[in-house]
Amino acid sequence: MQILAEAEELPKATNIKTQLVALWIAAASALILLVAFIAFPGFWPPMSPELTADQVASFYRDHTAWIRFSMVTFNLCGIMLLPFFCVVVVQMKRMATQSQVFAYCYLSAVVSGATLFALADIFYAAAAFRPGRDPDLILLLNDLGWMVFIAPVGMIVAQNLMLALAVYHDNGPNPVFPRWVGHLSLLTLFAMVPSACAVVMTNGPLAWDGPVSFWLRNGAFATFTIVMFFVVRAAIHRQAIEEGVAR
Amino acid sequence: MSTTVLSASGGDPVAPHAAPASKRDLWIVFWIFPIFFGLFGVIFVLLARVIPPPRPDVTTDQKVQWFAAHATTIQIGFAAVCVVFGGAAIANGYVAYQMKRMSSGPTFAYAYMGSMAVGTLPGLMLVALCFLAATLRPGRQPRIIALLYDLGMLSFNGSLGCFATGYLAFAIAILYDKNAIFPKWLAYVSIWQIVTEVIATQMWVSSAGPYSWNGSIAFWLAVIVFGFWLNCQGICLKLATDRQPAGSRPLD
Amino acid sequence: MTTAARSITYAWIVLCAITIGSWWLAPGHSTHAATPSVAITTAVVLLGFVKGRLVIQYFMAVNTAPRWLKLATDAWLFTLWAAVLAIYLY
Amino acid sequence: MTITEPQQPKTDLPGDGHMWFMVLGDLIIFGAYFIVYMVQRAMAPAAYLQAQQHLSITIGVLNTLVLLTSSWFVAQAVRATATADYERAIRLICGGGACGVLFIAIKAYEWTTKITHGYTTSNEFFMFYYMLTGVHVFHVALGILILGIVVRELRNTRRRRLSMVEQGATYWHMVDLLWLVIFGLLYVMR
Repeated sequence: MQILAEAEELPKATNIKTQLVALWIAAASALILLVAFIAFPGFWPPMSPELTADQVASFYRDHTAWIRFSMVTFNLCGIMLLPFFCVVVVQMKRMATQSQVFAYCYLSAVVSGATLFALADIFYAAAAFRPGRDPDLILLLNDLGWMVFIAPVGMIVAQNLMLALAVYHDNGPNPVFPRWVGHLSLLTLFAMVPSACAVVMTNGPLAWDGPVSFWLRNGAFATFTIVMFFVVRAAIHRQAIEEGVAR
Repeated sequence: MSTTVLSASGGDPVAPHAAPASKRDLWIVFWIFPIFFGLFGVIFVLLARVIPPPRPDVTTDQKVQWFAAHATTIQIGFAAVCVVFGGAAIANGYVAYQMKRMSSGPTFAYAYMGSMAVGTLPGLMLVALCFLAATLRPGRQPRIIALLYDLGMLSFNGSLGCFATGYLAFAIAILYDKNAIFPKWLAYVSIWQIVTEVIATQMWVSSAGPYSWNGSIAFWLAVIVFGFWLNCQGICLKLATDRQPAGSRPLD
Repeated sequence: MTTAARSITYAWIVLCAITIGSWWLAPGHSTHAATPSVAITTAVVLLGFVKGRLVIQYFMAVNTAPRWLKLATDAWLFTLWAAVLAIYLY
Repeated sequence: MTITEPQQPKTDLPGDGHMWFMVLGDLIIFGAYFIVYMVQRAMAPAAYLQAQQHLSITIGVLNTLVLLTSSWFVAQAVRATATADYERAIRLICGGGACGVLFIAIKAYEWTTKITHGYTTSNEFFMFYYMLTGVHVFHVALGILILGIVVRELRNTRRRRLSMVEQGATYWHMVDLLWLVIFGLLYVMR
């Protein structure tokens, strides 16, 4: 995309540029988060909820450095994805044939969801802070970390529901997002809902180390976010061209 | 407090392109408000057992027994909360959206959205996590289970500031509004809510009696006032949705 | 001075007189230990009712207000003080 | 749409319905607090009476007189506004507000002496004392703010309206009314 020289200094050109910056911040952070994800020994394989307190404590003792590295990285870069979701809000507010109500509710859900996501790494990192702590307490922190990380999908449910409804109601001549984004959004939602069972199950596919609750949930979210990156980028380009900022 | 009243559409810019005749998007979001709070009531009263609250003045063993007696319903209830609690964000987001249509500027609409979005964590999710952690492993040490019991109940009933800020923002926005999105009395009613939140602070120092987290003053009166306020807010939200012209948008 | 303004002043004088009078009733004198007293409490309830009614009728100008408001305020006042007395005596 | 009707000359509702809704609701909520107080007191009358003795009736009476006088000022201000004597109304409301500030000052002094004497919320009677008077003082502070808004509106020749003054006055008298109940229940009854 080429920003036109004559539009360079206009606010609407800046609006396009800042959206792109937010997009690329999120992309860079996502890469770093991927590294942190790979670096956390507790994800390879995901720790079983059936481990005893002593096993969990010895896990934190044996892998302290890697746990600290990955959780500090999650702490630092996790919420850097937020600008990306804010770009989605900006794009939702552009949808012509609706009242913007979905955009506001989406934003509200994004903020609440982010507070929870910001909490998970704190439990893991606190458990790794003093690996010599009473194993029962390490187990408690580990449980809380896993539960917060996997189970509270409600805000993503709300987010994706609002996004899907917004896309379906955006039925003017120039939709912001293609219609299949709504389908994808709902599909992701349904893939993630079962992981709420992780707060109850200690084994099987729905436990927090199970293929549904862990791999399907996280895989769906990662895929959705990556696809949305390209979808949003294309939407920003269309916005730039519609507003006469770019060619 | 206004003599001159703009029509509800007075300040609403109409969407730049073709305006639809339908308000279906508004109604879909509106109905999430009563559905969510209905579910919230059912889950918290019948399943999760935090309303009416368990007693603060019991021994560690009694807390363990309480969890053991209600483990199944707590697990079902709070697992459901993990899925549906996004409804709170949509309900609050819709209130903020209607506040954004007021002539009182966006400041307090954003403040309402922000404080309520933050409040979801201490006021709703933390108790779910604590109780789920306690019921996941009934074999945990009793002292840890007792800690989770206290932590859960205190965060659920004792997270006051987020909501007090939200109510304050709500009241101020209504009082300055000349588009009559919500009636003035709803602002005054929100002042009661702040008062009950202030009184509920006493549950942090009182482990029995009327000011404890299950007390007649700190809990029951506050819950009755909250229930009344929430119903008023829901009804006013319905009326505001009724009056909003199709195709209109909030003010910038 | 209008009639309304004058009646406000009369109400104020009566209210202040009752308040100063209640100084002797109160238990907050350190000279002697207070004993429960049904008579004093009943007097407090009656005087509280009278004071509340004066404030509502003359200060809040409910004496010229619509009927529903008179009924609502009187109902509140009566219920409150009757309940206080009932709980005390019970 | 809820329209704030222009004040009809026939209507004799002081203020407007929105404010009365708030006031009646507030009275009911406070009424519930008073009932709970009485129920709790009935469970331990001797302990409550003994604790009541530590309240200073002189300060209580003084505070009541201050608040009654402030109500007199505000009620007269409504009459002055009704006769279009706005300057006098402003002076009267300022008088009422000053009494409100004095009330808070006396209350703060009373609390300070009580706390320094070791009467804290660990005693159930004092728990109620601090809660009821604290919430009441919150209402007084809010009332002073409302009176300030009324004065500001009265100064503006285009915005001075009787219903506005009446709304503020209704709220202020409610604060007075609630104090009279608190005074009777906490300071005087045995």
